[in-house]
Amino acid sequence: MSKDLRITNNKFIDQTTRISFKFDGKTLYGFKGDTLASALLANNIHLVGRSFKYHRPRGIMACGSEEPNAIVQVGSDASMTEPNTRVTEIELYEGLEATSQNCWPSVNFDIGAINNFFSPLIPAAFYYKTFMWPANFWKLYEYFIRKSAGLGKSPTKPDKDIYDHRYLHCDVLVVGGGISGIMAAKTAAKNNLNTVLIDDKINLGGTTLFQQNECFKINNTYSNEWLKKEIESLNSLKNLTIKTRTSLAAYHSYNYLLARENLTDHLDINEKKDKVRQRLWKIRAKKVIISTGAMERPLIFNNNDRPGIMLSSSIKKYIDYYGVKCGQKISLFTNNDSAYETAISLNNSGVNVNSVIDIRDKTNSIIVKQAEELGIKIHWKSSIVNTNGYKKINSIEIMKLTDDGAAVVGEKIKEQCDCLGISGGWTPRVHLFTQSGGKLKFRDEDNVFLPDKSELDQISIGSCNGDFELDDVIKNSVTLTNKFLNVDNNDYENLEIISSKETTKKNIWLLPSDKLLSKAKQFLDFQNDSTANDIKLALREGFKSIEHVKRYTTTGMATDQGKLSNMHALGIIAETAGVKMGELGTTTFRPPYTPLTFGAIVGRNVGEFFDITRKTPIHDWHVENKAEFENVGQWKRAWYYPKKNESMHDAVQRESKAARDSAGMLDASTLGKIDIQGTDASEFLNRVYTNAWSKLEIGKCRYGLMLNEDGMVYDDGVTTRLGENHYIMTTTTGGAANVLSKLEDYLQTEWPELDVYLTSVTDQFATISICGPNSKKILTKVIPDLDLSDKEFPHMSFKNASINNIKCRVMRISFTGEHSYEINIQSSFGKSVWEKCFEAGKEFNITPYGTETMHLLRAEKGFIITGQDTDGTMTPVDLQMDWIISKKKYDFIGKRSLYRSDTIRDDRKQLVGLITEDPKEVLEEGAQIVSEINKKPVEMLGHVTSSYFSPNLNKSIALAVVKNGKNLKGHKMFVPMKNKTINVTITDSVFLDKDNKRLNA
Amino acid sequence: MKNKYSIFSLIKNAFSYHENWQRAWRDPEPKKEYEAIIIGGGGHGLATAYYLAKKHNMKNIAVLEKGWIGGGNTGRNTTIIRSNYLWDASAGLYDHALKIWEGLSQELNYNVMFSQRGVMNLAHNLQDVRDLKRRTHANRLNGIDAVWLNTDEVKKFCPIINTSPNIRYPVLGGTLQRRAGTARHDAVAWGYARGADAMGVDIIQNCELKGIKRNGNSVEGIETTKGFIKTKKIGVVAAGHSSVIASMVDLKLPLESKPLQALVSEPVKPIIDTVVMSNAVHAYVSQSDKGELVIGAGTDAYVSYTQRGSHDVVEGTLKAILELYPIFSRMKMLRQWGGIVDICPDASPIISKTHIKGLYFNCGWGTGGFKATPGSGDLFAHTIANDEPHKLNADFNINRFVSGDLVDEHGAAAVAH
Amino acid sequence: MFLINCPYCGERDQSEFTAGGEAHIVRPKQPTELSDDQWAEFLFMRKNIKGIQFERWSHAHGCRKWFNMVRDTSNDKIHAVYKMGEKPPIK
Amino acid sequence: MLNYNSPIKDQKEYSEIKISEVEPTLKLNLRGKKRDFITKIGKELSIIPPSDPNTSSGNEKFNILWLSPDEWLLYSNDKIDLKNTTLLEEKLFNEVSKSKIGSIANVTDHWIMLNVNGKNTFDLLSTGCPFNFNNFKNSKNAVTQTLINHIDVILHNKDLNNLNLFVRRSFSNHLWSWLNDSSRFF
Repeated sequence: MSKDLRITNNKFIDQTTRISFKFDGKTLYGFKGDTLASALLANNIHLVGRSFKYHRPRGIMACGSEEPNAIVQVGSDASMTEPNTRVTEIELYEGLEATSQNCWPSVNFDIGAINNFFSPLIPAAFYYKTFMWPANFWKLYEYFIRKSAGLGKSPTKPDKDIYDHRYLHCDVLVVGGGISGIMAAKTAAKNNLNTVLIDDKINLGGTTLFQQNECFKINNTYSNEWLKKEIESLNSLKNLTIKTRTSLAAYHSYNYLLARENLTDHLDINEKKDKVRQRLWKIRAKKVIISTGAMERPLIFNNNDRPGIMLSSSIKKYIDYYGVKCGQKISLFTNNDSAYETAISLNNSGVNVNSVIDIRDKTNSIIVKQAEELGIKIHWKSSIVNTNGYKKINSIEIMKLTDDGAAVVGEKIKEQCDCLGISGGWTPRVHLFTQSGGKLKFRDEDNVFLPDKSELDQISIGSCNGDFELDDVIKNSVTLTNKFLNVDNNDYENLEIISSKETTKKNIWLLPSDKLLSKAKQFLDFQNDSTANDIKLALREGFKSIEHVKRYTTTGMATDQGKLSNMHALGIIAETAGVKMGELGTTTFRPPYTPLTFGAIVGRNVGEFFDITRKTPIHDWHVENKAEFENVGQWKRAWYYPKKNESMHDAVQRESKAARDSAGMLDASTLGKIDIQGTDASEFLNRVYTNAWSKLEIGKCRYGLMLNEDGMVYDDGVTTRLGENHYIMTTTTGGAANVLSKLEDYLQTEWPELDVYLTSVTDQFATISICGPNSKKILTKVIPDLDLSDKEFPHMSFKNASINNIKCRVMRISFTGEHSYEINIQSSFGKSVWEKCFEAGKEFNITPYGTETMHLLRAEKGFIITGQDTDGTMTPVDLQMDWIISKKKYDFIGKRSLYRSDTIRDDRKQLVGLITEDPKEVLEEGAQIVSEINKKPVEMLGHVTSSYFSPNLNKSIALAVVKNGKNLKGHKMFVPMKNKTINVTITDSVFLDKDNKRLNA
Repeated sequence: MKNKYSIFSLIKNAFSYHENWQRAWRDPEPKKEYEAIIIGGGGHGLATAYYLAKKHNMKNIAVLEKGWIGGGNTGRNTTIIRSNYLWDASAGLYDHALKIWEGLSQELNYNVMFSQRGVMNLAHNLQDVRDLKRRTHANRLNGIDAVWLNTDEVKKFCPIINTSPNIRYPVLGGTLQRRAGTARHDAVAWGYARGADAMGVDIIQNCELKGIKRNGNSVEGIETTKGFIKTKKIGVVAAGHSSVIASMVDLKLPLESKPLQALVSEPVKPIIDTVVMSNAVHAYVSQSDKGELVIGAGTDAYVSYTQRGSHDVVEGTLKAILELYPIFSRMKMLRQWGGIVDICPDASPIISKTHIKGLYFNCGWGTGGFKATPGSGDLFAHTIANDEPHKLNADFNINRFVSGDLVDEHGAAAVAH
Repeated sequence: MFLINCPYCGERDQSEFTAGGEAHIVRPKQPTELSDDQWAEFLFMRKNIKGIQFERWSHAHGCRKWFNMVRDTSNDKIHAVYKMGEKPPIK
Repeated sequence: MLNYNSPIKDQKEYSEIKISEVEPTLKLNLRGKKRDFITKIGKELSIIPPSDPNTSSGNEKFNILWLSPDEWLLYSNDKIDLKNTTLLEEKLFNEVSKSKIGSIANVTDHWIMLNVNGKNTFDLLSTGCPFNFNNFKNSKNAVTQTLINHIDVILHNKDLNNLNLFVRRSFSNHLWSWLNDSSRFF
């Protein structure tokens, strides 16, 4: 690195530890504590990027998150590379690789710069006005536009890093560890408030940390030394948690804030591995103190975007904090006092300051005096009308301003320089305040928006609240904090503060030039290349609101979200339209404050943790026996059990046949189970199901259909009466949670008078269903002492039993139409009982089957599956289940809706069966059904809801909903597929064992 | 007559340093009376005005906007345009819109950047597959260019999707509509505004509706922050605020206004050149011409007019994005925002007369209104001009909530057994 | 994320709750007596107020109790919560 | 003989965190609004179901956790002989449900009980739980129902940095691996 740009006596950078890094392929060196920005500057590299639209050379401009120009691609590994990263926020580490973006072939020679030549042709929003002919060419135009747009490159392989979340609840959150934040945090913690202080920098202290200037003293010591002691004193406070490298991303209502802590980005490549890269803190604070400071404004003048033109305060930080000279011959351009701090710092570090160009008439604040005493030349009441140097500024042109500041006069002075510091005053960082819903007020004297009313328990202190001078910052912060926390901290009473006072204020949003304004290039949004002329064009074309201008010119929409440009945009709009800035309002600042990685937002909820996985008590057996699984809601359900290289079709055919020929077994544990007790249990069921329940005998089971109030089928299942006031209800797997909360809702809000208690017992029981002609024989082996005779234990009834002294409930119910039983045993023994049944069934070739076979078997019997054969638009009548609607009952959920003018129509879509002309042809589920194929537009009468090849009927069968279907039995229909038409006939929806003989076989 | 936009007008104006461009639209004070007044200067409202003037020769009309045109959901949405809806009524409505989109830039002489990059809906479980295939078949028979893709074809069409069978909810296939795509939201509002203004339509911004004056059962005019304006026809296209306006005439609508959030990443070079939606895992994404990933999140369950939603919704969406696109983990969220969407119980819109003569409502577009903008405007204009619906919006009347003849576009209830 | 004061469990994060829409829409005692219009009014029509709204919430992941909330939908400020069956504390 | 089968056959140790399944303990869900319900339970178990929210009561044998104004979870401290889980259930069922003053449901296997202890216990939970533990962690026998990584849990604060966590069986496996994954970073 060029030694002459480093000053040696520096407290913050460890100049003994040299770090090597790569920029655009070139190996360079910096020191521990450097940012990539300071290291590049120390290597005399200003040019790091090209602008978005004109590809103009752009250099480092700032030293923090407001940097608009210097954004790079970090890393080259396809999975670890990161686009659009600010060099000012990258801590230097061994092995860092960074490359310039948006330029080709290189940042020094960029073909895209041709755009700059065409710039007269492409003013703001030009694309709305062209690329329209020929019409179908937009695709082509767009292809090139897209290629030229974008900045960095997305990774192309999955991220290897780990991200994490942590919830944090505190009494007081202080955002920003500058002087006011530090004092506030100390005050809070000392008063036994559980306090958290966060700052996005490596260390606390803000700009005061390196403010060593005669004009800023506290109790006769330099402000930085005084603050150093304050920071040390924080360590002793046990109620205080300090988080550095932690940037506040979003401030939501109810004092819910998100902060991103960087844990490994600053580490050497080899140290990063297996550590959490970023942690997102989800903070819930009782009170929030915002002390986020202020940002320096640029000045808007002709060619103000050249590499080497930087914010004055940044130049100061580079010299005072990083010990880096941004140039050897530096000029400063300002409308306020702060540039003189920079001048003095530079001077003290032996950097030659050409001159300060100040748009104000002479002012006599002590800091200006100090600068003059140091012999620094000042051009009063002057402006820079142009700058020269393509890839790096080499000279500026200075002229006198007229009294009204609207024009420049007199001779043009040319001044050589290799760096220009600009200072347009300060903008309070009110972003978080507005994010939280706070309203802003405008202060005319120095054109700043300040926090006004807020809905939340929060305050802003320090320069983000409009205090820009040391004594104001301290005095007001202390008063505000004490009042806000309702404490009385006198640590900071009668401090002796020396602080230079700014005596003259003057601001010109758009500085005049000797050039015709419309010919000049005054940049506002450096990254998006929007200029003052673009703003004026927008206004000329009738875009008046700031939101319109912003969108039309894209000002403030770049990755810096207009941190540096928004105020000037507003200012120029106000000046041009002749309105007061305060009345113009401002654009809304939206979260996040600085761009936030998707990874941090998602945390560890990736891969296996993307969503919950629920498993049945018998899950392991299914795995051991090579089941394929189906995702049903969050459940993993056995789908089918393929034997060695058996296809799904073959497996399902085998399982289905076995279940009807001999015996099959199904893990039905996922069905929802709700225990219902209470004296009004029966009445409750009467109200929630369509059918009647009062007369159901104890020990008997009944199928129930549940509707929504809109009359549409919602859920179904078998409910068993266990006792006088005791039922167990089963629901669909996916419906379980919703049904329970729906029932609770009715109980608590509509029918509080009912004495009913609902308890979910879904996970208490493993449910094993054994079906088929041999099911009885098998169950006898498993539960010998249970009388299974049809007389004692008929279909739709239940018995208490026990297996090896473990109690269980056995229901004789069937979803397959076969003679079958359902064993409900406490989950811990589910697997064991399953294995027992499997053993007992071996001699009968008992076959475990999964959800697919279950679906097939029930379809043979025409049993519906809610959600598959219904879609929220089917009533029980549509399903031709009129029998389940009690005519006697006065009311039940959804009853009234069944009698609306549309729901009583006779020609609604109704559930029917479909038989294909070719019995081998299996219809596609979802296929549409029509009566005439040649009619255009063809009228769709319905669709196929379930379709299978039935091994037991040896033909294809399907369930479908068809308009007026119940009156069309025997009619021929067509199922038009993409490349053929399938002939079908409408039939009854029960294909097998219409008279239910098998139930008692 | 406005000067025409073209490459030539750009060159011509370049010589005068773009000093001579005309206003895109005037900024008039409201007249005493209008033939009709459209409440709401979003895309739908401006389009309605445009077609009233263009097709129904109603030129003495005004569009009332309480803020700035296009500042509501038009400027906040993720600009997806498609017509692959399930029911005939919806398919008719949305495909009508899609056909207009295809020639809109030329029609308006304003580049709305309608980009037919295709929209793909993914299936993640067996019921998804049934539902999406059902939709694909219905679309095909309705003349809509939807095709079913198996997992490999999905991968081929959009290579960055993680189609591994080992992820939590593997991609089992998807349905693709190639004519679908995206457009530039602001341009739609501005283009219609410019077009309507050229035909004499008054676009009145920063003017809020305060009340609706009635004589018996017909409207007589409106009270606004700029005074009373006489009119016999009022078309309300106020999206999230529809219920607020309805309450001015004691009308209740079957609507709930909920927060809908969206976000964009920082811009990057082209990485995904189509639109991919996944209802099952709740994520949809496209890439803007500027290079930003445009990502739509879900709605919150509660009513809110704050244009802010809860963080969990955003987290849930990005979770799904990373499940499908693990390569985006290091991409950064640049900006996040919310809109207020008015949702009907059947997830279909209302374009309808009301029992009050001269009062018309166009609302209930929920999360998907942008795609319908031109069609919605055209049909609403027809309804207002003729005091009766066009056959394409006849099914979208308010009365369907009484009869029960809903147009349920939730898709299948997806209750698993 | 709201911070909701469950009338039974105290202050909890919004993620523990589910929203149940407009409150005090009593299910008609005799639905069969109603016209289609009146039934539709109960079923679908909502005030959807901008401003002070009375609504139902459930502490779904806590005590599973439903309760009422008074919330200003124009700024999401929660003014009060009260148990089912109780009179609204605010007019 | 039937084999007992638990979804979690493991216990793990990390820096200042220990996680293990505690099985098998008897768990009953108690529901009731009437006063006689409270007194009856009190009589049968010599523990009064707490009426204060988020609290528990107990003796050497049992704990009763407040779940809602009319719902409690009873669980035994000792591992119990599974064959007898139903004895107390039936007894209470007859006393309460049959005598129409409430409801009793056996949830022994519905809930899996984990024990988490060690200094980092609450930091671990805070990686996925929005609940504010600041007061909870210092109040012995405090109870709360909340979410950990979107999974419903009941937490019973037994002692300083030592709590019992109840999670539904079908979720337990997932929560277990999530807790373990999270523990790696302490």
